[in-house]
Amino acid sequence: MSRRTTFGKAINEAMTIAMRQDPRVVVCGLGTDDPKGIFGTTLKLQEEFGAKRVFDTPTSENAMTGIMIGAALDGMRPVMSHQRLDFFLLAMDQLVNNAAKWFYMFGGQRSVPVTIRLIIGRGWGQGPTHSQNLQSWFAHIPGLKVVMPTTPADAKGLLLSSIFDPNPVVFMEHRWLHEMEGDVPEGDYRVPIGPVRVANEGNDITLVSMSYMTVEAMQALPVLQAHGIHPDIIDLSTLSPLDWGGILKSVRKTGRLLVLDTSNESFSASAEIIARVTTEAFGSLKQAPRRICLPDFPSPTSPSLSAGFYRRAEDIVETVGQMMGRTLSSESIRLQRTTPHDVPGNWFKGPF
Amino acid sequence: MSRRTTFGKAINEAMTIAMRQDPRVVVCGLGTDDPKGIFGTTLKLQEEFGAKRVFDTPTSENAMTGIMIGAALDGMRPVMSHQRLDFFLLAMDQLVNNAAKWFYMFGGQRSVPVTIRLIIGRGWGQGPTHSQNLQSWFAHIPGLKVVMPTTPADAKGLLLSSIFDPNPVVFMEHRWLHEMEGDVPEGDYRVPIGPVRVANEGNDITLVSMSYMTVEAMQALPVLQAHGIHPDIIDLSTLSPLDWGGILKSVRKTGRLLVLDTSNESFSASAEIIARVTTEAFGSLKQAPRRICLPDFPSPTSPSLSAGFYRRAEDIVETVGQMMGRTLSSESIRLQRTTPHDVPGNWFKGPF
Amino acid sequence: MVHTLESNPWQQDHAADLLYRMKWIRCIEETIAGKYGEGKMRCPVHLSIGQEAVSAAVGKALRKEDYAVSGHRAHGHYLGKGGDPQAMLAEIYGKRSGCARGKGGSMHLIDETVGFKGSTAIVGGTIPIGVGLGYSISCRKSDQVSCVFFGDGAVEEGAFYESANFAALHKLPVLFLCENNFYSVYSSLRPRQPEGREIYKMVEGMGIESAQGDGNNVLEVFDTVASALKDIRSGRGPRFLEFKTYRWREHCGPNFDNDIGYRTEEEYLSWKARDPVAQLTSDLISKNQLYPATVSEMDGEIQSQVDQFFTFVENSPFPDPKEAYQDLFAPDDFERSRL
Amino acid sequence: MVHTLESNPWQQDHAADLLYRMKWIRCIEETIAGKYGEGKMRCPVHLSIGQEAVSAAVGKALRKEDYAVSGHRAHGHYLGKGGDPQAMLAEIYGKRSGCARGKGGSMHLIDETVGFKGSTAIVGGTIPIGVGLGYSISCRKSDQVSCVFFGDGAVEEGAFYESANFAALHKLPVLFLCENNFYSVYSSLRPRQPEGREIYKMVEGMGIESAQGDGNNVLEVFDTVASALKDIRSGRGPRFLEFKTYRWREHCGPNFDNDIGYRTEEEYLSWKARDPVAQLTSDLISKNQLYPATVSEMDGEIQSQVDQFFTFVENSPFPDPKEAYQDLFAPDDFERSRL
Ligand SMILES: Cc1ncc(C[n+]2csc(CCOP(=O)(O)OP(=O)(O)O)c2C)c(N)n1
Ligand SMILES: Cc1ncc(C[n+]2csc(CCOP(=O)(O)OP(=O)(O)O)c2C)c(N)n1
Ligand SMILES: [Mg+2]
Ligand SMILES: [Mg+2]
Repeated sequence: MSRRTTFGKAINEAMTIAMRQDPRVVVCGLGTDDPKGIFGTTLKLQEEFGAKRVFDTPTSENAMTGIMIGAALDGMRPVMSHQRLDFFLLAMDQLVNNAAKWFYMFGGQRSVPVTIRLIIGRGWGQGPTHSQNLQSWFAHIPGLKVVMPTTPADAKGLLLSSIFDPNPVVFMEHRWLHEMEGDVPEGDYRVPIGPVRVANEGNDITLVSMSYMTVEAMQALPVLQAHGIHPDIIDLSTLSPLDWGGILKSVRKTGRLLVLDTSNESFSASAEIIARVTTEAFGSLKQAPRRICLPDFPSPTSPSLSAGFYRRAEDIVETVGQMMGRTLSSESIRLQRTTPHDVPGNWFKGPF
Repeated sequence: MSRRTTFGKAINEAMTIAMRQDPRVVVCGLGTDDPKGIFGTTLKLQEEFGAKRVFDTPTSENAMTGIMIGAALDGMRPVMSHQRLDFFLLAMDQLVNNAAKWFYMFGGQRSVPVTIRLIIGRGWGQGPTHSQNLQSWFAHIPGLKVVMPTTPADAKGLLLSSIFDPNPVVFMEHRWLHEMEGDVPEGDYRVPIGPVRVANEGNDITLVSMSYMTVEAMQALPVLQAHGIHPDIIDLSTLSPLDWGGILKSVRKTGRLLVLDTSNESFSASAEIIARVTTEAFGSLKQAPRRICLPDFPSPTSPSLSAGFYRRAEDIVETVGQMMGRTLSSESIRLQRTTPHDVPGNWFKGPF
Repeated sequence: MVHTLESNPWQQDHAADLLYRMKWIRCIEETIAGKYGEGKMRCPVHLSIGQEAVSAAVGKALRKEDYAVSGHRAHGHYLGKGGDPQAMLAEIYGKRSGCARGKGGSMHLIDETVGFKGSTAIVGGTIPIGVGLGYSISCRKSDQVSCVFFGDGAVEEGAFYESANFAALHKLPVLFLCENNFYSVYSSLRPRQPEGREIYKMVEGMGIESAQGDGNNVLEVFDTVASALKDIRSGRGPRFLEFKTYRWREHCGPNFDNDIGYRTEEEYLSWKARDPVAQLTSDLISKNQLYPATVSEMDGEIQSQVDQFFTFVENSPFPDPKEAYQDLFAPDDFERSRL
Repeated sequence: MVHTLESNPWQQDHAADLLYRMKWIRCIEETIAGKYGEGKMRCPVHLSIGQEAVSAAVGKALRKEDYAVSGHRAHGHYLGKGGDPQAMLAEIYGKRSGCARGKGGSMHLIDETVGFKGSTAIVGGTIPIGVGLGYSISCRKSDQVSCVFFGDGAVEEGAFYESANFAALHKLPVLFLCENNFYSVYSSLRPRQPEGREIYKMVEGMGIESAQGDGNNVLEVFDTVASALKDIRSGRGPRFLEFKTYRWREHCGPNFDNDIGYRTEEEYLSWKARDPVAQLTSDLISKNQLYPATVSEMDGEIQSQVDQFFTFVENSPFPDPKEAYQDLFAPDDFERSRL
């Protein structure tokens, strides 16, 4: 049985189910038990599970990460939340030197079942240090699993799998997804970490996309279809370990690759997708792969500067058109937009 | 005028020259003034320039980075050294959220002329947390310059340019280079940050390499030449901003690309090289690009595990052979090696 | 035209000057709060309404050439230090005349002409920066001071501790200025710091002379700060001051939020009763050091200036979208030589 | 065959047992030092020779089910806690029978069967880990204690401070055990910490009951630790203990390095005169609690065991090179269901 709910509520549901099922699951992070409950995702958890298992923390990102790793080494399954990925830069030592390596560097004896939720900011003047997308960093580290769901169902199913995965999982939530709705199965629904999600099937071009960019790709889809272009849209709900089979199969079919990345272009995850596809399926490529990413600049704050900074469905339509040798108009998408460029929807009242 | 000296001494020379020239240059980091002087690179500096400008620090990587950023904002030109890159993971917040962004996020008013020396470990059982190569992380961050010299001359010339660059520079030194000798010009010799170094000119294949891997490439060179294969060897002495022109020119000439990276393969800098070349020079490529990197595992400690872990000249010869449709023997290289696999040379007595 | 904080008509009268400075900050922030709902200030804003005493007193006690850095809640610190109000407001509105040219928004204020070296959005992120400024000052052997503003939450970051250690070790001319407003976002001190532990006492243990004071008593704050600055300037190393105070409105944004459950209306009212502006006003009036009419004059004078600021800023141009792709790097020697 | 630390023949005699434990650690490390030059232990080793009192006493005072974590200089802590010596030596030799199967080397020791949960190579990196173990213990409402070993240098990391705050806040069953040996690599305390500031006093200010002691007096260390553990077990929160001691040999490696200039031969000799092993031995002999012959017997017994360990380990197989590519991830449910 499934019903419609939002991405944020699906996350809340996943944690609730996990905590009911396993007393070793604990949830912490700044604001976990406050009235806003991390964009609604942690609401009611403390009421149901008590202050020992659901708790607010000091503003000590680095040690708190290590502390939860320590708890995980004793068999607990902590879920930590950071309202912005950017704050978590303080904890890279614990993540990379301890969490990612513990199982390997102690010879496979003791793994670290910790899940770290990182929220990626965008819009409403979040600016340079509240909107970074560092998925390529995490994916570069052997020993970390990196998950980036786009749909509410994946958010729930992958979070449950992450919590019960014996390894450290970096679970990345784009802030613009929290209020998006979708069908979400009830109960202990798990989506395996690994396989890509095929969001649309087609034969003409492969769009490999991730997180919020997949929403933009789905907005581009009807326009492309209207022009008779049928893309495979592959959503990288798991970025690491990556399901290369799923991507290669698609590119071998379509011969064309366009990668959509939420981060700054250079040295981004998109580079790995293109590099791997090129080294492994060079002969299948009909033309040069392309990518749509953010420019190599920090995100500016002023709405007049951020307006052109983010890439959207319009850009996807135009680029696909170029790749297919067609001039496609994205006018219809532009006309459909009813909200300013710097908010995800009219529900968003700022400030974060 | 130039004379032969080592990479480590060239670094020491660069700092000495910079400090003589500009009283705003200061040098700090753990062990800066101790008897070992960070593998010899900081020896004698405190004697000449005093304890206010050359100093040891508390084991506080994060704040020390911020403190030197603060000093740089007041016009100083600090050079910080970390005996291992891995320790610097504690300071990602200051590097990424402050140093990299300050000039941009305050509208181009005040730049951060700080140079951060990071030493990459390898061999003698350095193990998982003393031998990481995170250049792709730094290169992904807009606002950072990333420099990785291979030759003693570049070490000197690029360090002087880094110190006097108005922007933050991450200066990466592979530990296996410190005792390597080369011709180094005297005096205030500067090498611009940016242009690649062409280490060998040839027409058959483009090897894009970085740091210590270029040493391995140069060891492979005579064997390749003996088989009539003449590679372009392009040393990425600057990884960011990257001299794409230099790489593309070469690939357009040779049609073949092999990237040599010191890091774990997935989501590494090698991916960006292949991705960018493929997107921009697809038509010139005669075959799929390839890369030689570390496997996607932390570095193991035991010599029996590390023996096969690192990629060397032999692997380069074999891969180039495969790309050229030839079976090349790397026997001669293997026979030439007079030191165990886990030390850079007989001068290396461990432990770091 | 408009005059700056330093040239206000009451500057010769110490207490009235402090009152003016507090009102200056209050009026600007109240006007922001009033207009935020228009949706033209499209970035997070953290108002310091209720906490103006510290900003006003520290700003006055510091010299113009002294440095200051701050965090997300920096309007008061910036304005108190003499920062250009129009440039701040323009920044919040995302205009090209913003102090950071629209790149940074409310959480990234800078006015180097008055020594305000920058505020940033990562909690605790500028504490080491401020200590580094102190290190640089000490290299130059100047008698400037570097003042670092931060909150009770920032104290929990390791960066604070590491910075305090370095400042104490090198006896740097740094004033650590902690505004303890009892909350970090919606979290009281309870889930963050051990009960009964006083922040200033802990810092004393780190090797920095420390004191605590009433952050809503502007005259007291001024005296405490002035005396600490004297010590610092005389080469006696850093000082740490903790002032207890209270933010009136929500953590981020223009509204009141005492109803949402993390704190009580009573608590808020008890602090509102100790409004630093009202307290000083009634104090001065009761002592006949100030006429009620003067207060009105002051209010009118400030409001009319502030209105002019807003009018100017609202009519200022936005940056060209292309400017998003400028100023990533300062030009290096090679680039300069090519120009 | 060989017996473990817990089954040593002198275990019934408290002082002799402590002596045995110190000698056990000393003998193993001296043998490492003697053989390191052979080039078969191909990883950095940080010897704790001179510092055995703390390892021996804490190891004895802790229960087997208590946890311990440590850093780069962990041989003593691991052995003191009862860690398998062969597995440690095999790890240093890079053998498959190593406690981390050759993946980690000297700086990555683990023996979960005796509660030694791991030591790592990043200074301060396991301090939060140890506090997290304490948090987990408190969730289970067990009366275990988590002991965190670290040095005077690690105290400078923000991670230490943040961890101390959390442990104090939640009154976690954590013993912070700081061995202050006055050096971090070749750096004395002078360029690292303010003069005259005592570490344990600073930590007291953070809200953790703290004490300082002579780290070379094994009986005193034992008593201090035992009493702290009692407090901790009774739910009175974490304790911080600082023991002053001295490492005899170079920071990393088997040699003496008093000649290279960062410390003096005199300083070393003054500490050598306070050798914890020799002190206790002569103390016990002078009080007739121990016969000189027993000491020789002990030495002989230990040396012969240690020799056996080395022989075994040197003859143990190396891991297969393929094992470098194993154990990156523990199998998840989906993988397990496929098996
Ligand atoms: C490293 C980091 N963690 C978390 C946040 C989210 N955050 C923004 S403001 C704030 C509150 C900080 O409290 P305090 O230092 O007391 O300042 P106040 O808001 O009370 O002025 C927090 C936690 C952040 N910006 N940076
Ligand atoms: C984060 C980090 N910084 C620096 C180092 C280098 N390092 C290795 S051991 C050590 C000394 C630490 O001193 P202390 O904590 O007193 O321990 P001791 O060596 O005296 O036992 C240092 C600085 C490291 N391993 N990790
Ligand atoms: Mg606060
Ligand atoms: Mg020490």
